[in-house]
Amino acid sequence: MLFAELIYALTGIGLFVLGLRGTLLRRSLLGRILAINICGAGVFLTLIAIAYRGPGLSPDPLPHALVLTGIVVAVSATALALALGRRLRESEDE
Amino acid sequence: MSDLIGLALVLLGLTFFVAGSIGVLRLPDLHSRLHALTKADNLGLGLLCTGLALIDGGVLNAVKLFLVWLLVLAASAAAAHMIAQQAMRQERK
Amino acid sequence: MSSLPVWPVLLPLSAALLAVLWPRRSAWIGMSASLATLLAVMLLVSQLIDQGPLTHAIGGWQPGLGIALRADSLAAALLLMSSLVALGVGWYATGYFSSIGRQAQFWPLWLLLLAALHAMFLSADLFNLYVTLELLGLSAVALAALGGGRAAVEAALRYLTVGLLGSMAFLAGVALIYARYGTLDMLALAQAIEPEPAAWTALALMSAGLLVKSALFPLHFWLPPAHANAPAPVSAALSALVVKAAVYLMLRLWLDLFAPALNPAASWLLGLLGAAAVLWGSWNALRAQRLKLLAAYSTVAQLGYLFMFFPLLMAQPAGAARDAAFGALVLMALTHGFAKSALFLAAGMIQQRAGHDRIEDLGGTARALPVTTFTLALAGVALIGLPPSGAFLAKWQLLSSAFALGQWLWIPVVAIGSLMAAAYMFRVLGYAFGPGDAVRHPLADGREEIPALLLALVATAILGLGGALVWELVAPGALQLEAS
Amino acid sequence: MSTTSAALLAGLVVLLLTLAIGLARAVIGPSLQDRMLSVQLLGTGGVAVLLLLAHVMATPALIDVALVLALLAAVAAAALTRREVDDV
Amino acid sequence: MMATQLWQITDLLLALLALGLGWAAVSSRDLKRSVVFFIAFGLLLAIIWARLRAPDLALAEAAIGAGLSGALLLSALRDEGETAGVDDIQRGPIAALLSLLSIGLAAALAWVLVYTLGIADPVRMADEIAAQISNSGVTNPVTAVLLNFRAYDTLLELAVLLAAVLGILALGPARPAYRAAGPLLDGLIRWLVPLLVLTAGYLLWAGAHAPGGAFQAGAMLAAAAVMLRLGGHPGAGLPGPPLQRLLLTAGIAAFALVGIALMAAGHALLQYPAGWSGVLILLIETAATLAIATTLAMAYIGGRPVGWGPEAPTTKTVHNEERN
Repeated sequence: MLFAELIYALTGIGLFVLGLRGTLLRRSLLGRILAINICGAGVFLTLIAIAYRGPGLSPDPLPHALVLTGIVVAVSATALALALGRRLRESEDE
Repeated sequence: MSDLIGLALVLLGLTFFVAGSIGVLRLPDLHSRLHALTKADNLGLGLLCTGLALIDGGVLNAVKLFLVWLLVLAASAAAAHMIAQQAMRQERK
Repeated sequence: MSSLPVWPVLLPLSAALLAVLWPRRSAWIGMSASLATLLAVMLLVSQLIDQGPLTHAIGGWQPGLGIALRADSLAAALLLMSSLVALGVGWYATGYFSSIGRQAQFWPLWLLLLAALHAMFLSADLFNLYVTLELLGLSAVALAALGGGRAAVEAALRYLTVGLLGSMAFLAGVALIYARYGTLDMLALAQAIEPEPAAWTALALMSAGLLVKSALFPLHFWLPPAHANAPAPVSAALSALVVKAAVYLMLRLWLDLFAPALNPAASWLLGLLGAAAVLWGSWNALRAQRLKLLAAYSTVAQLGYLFMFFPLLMAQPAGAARDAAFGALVLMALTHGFAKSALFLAAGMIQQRAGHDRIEDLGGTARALPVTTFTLALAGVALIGLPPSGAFLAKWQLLSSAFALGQWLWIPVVAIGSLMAAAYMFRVLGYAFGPGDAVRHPLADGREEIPALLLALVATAILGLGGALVWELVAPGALQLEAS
Repeated sequence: MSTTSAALLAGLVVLLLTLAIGLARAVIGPSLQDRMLSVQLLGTGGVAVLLLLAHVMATPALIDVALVLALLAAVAAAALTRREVDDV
Repeated sequence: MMATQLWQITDLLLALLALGLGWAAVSSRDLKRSVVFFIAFGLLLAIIWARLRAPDLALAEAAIGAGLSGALLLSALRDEGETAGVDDIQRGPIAALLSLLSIGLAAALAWVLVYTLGIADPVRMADEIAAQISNSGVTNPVTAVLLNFRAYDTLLELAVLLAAVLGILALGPARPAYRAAGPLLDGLIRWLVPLLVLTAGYLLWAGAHAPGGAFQAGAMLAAAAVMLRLGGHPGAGLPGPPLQRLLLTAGIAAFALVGIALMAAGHALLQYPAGWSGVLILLIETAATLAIATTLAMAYIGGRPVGWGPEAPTTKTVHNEERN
């Protein structure tokens, strides 16, 4: 097991759990969205860490592709959530 | 030889980054902090790019490095201007 | 290799594009696509009956490197349900949304949701399942928000955040599986998974995510507001189809993919939560003030029954007895799918005509909307589990399996749950048949009532009388990832 | 690894430490603009980090990443400070 | 030896910074701070992807984090107003319990992962992909996975984008436009936007053999749109609504048309014939780039542009309409 693989995979787990906790504890929508994104980033980081095979070998490209897909999905969800939040605020003003 | 000069330039650039960071942290008000940041970082990045171009030796990469520096120069000037302007607006209010 | 598994996904997906491009024709495009999808599914089912499970390796690549679609009998049964319900809901929606602009908002999202559902039923790749989960979640949220009011948007937001957390947990499980076994192909994984920490943890993470999405008690809190405040056709789809998708994945994971790595006792937790969901959901349905809220809580309860099957299924070895219980589970899910969509569509009809859906003020509905009230009654028959509905057969099988295995606990739960369902349905019908003039806007066109009626008839009569066919379709080919 | 690369890697460590120090301004604030300063610093510093990594890891593609970061260095500041039509 | 230790220090520093920024972004009581930390976190993540030899991801993260999502979050923050979100974290015994549970969960997951990595074969799909890459039509392995081996994922991912933007469009009209830019910003935009478009084209083309591809290119184009809108161009440089509809659907349409055409010719879905892979992939990627850019730009605009199509009644009247 490589040092870098281990360190970043564990960091990914830390971020995943931090994000999970944040999503449950945040009061505002924006705060919750940030937390979910951190949570996702944690999973992504773990995936990319296990794809890393040291300086001599090229990394496993499959997780790279998965994470790229995941990033797109995360951005879409974030944009939709923020738009819903804006709509909610407007309906409060009405 | 060019490696050595390049390395020296990179290290010099890094000291500017250190100075910029300390400036951002220690200076008393937003305007002086802005000033420290843009000046130090732009100079630092310029030196670093020049140093790396010397070490690398390739022309294409040198052009790219120069372009990166120019872009950061322009962007940080604009950013600093916009941030300062907004701060002034809020002070007036 | 069969090309049939491709079409139930590709048809609605392409139609969604056309509906975006020609917004004025969206309803027409959507209905044609729904019909075509149903046809494709029927072709697929007939080929499946002839040849057994169908696979399609996309791109021609070996599964693992590429992604395979796979249609087995469980997937086929659910595809059949969703394309039929979709047809009914779509038909109803053409009358429900009054302006072209609203139609143009509804149809592309609805078709994307359908594509996502079908893609999920057909997928044989764990990461691909994650993508379909997200597509399903986002299109469902967007549809739920079409209600437009404050309550609808708020519920949609909660639905979104909860759903995203669920997906993240699922994805974390997928990552762990890939880290251990180096593949995402479910057929290969079914061979490779062993009882070890990676498998258990991945299953726990994925199940946690799916339980949130399937709204199993006590993670159901987001469901009633989201389902009760969406436009009626959307509520019908959410309750009948979307939550089922997560249950479907739970089935795949527990009974299929991870079965070799599991201790059957673990499934008792699911069964107990299911029992609690039956009681809690029924109790809240009984207390609900609004018809759509009642329907939403009834969904919480009905999902509970599905989870009560897990300990029964996992306690027995493969064979005729287990196939019988499994067929009952599928029949239960199908019956609920049809009955609940009918109930929501009927509720939407009443809400449109009466201007509200407060249960206590529904007096006179039976006189003004006899067909819709009849639909409510039929849906009630299926939800209670009276003969001749499919749910009656399913509950009967559930009880006899529980007897046979000595799992006595489920028996009183089924009895109490059915009684409570009878109570909440009769409460609605009691008010509807009572005096009053709730319905102030009579129907211009009686045909609007037909789709809900047809869906209710499928749940009560066809699935009841044709229950044997469901068993025949599902039993032999089901749960055989490990076998094939 | 050559001595030059090792020296650049050491420089990278120093740079990361520097950026970490600069991030303290994001903690202290007090104004939102102050906090954005440290993001701006991280943007420029990030460009420098990527350039160093490109050399140390012998991956010229990372220069492209630095280029992208440099191109977008003004977006956040603009999004922060620009006023909408109906703002006062 | 020296270098190994330096790398370890670098990795530790990056990991600690990531955890620190992540912690700050989710745990800061002040929402403004959280957003700033999150943007910084995105920048750091791009560096970490670079360090882990994932330049495709570094490009994507830099393009999306520094461009679109930063701008999106900052305008959401603006909507929150001056005072909102100052005390944004729940406290008390339940929060404490949750924190304890989180620590337990993190420890358990960490143990399982370390154990699993100890016994797992680290090759996974790497060798199989390397063996088949010459048949994929491209030489960048990530592009080969995204556009060939697992193209179906990418097709559905485009559908996710479409669903999100359709949901946003259904919610209401666009956000208010920005005021016209002053001379400095205007000057910047004048040369920055063409450069962004140029870079997008370069990334799209390079994706076949080097880091880059449709998503990175699309995100750069979207960033150009964001810049234009911030500079006071309300339409963000997008074409008129009929063309917008076409662009939104272009990516999926290219996939579907190619896929169906190939099936008609007797292939599997998206089974490119030998020799055609490269061309077809570039075709699909070009359409996908345009679709991704349009989708992201419209998501940033945040609602229906003027003249979007058959107008739905506003939500207030919808309420009455569907209830009468």
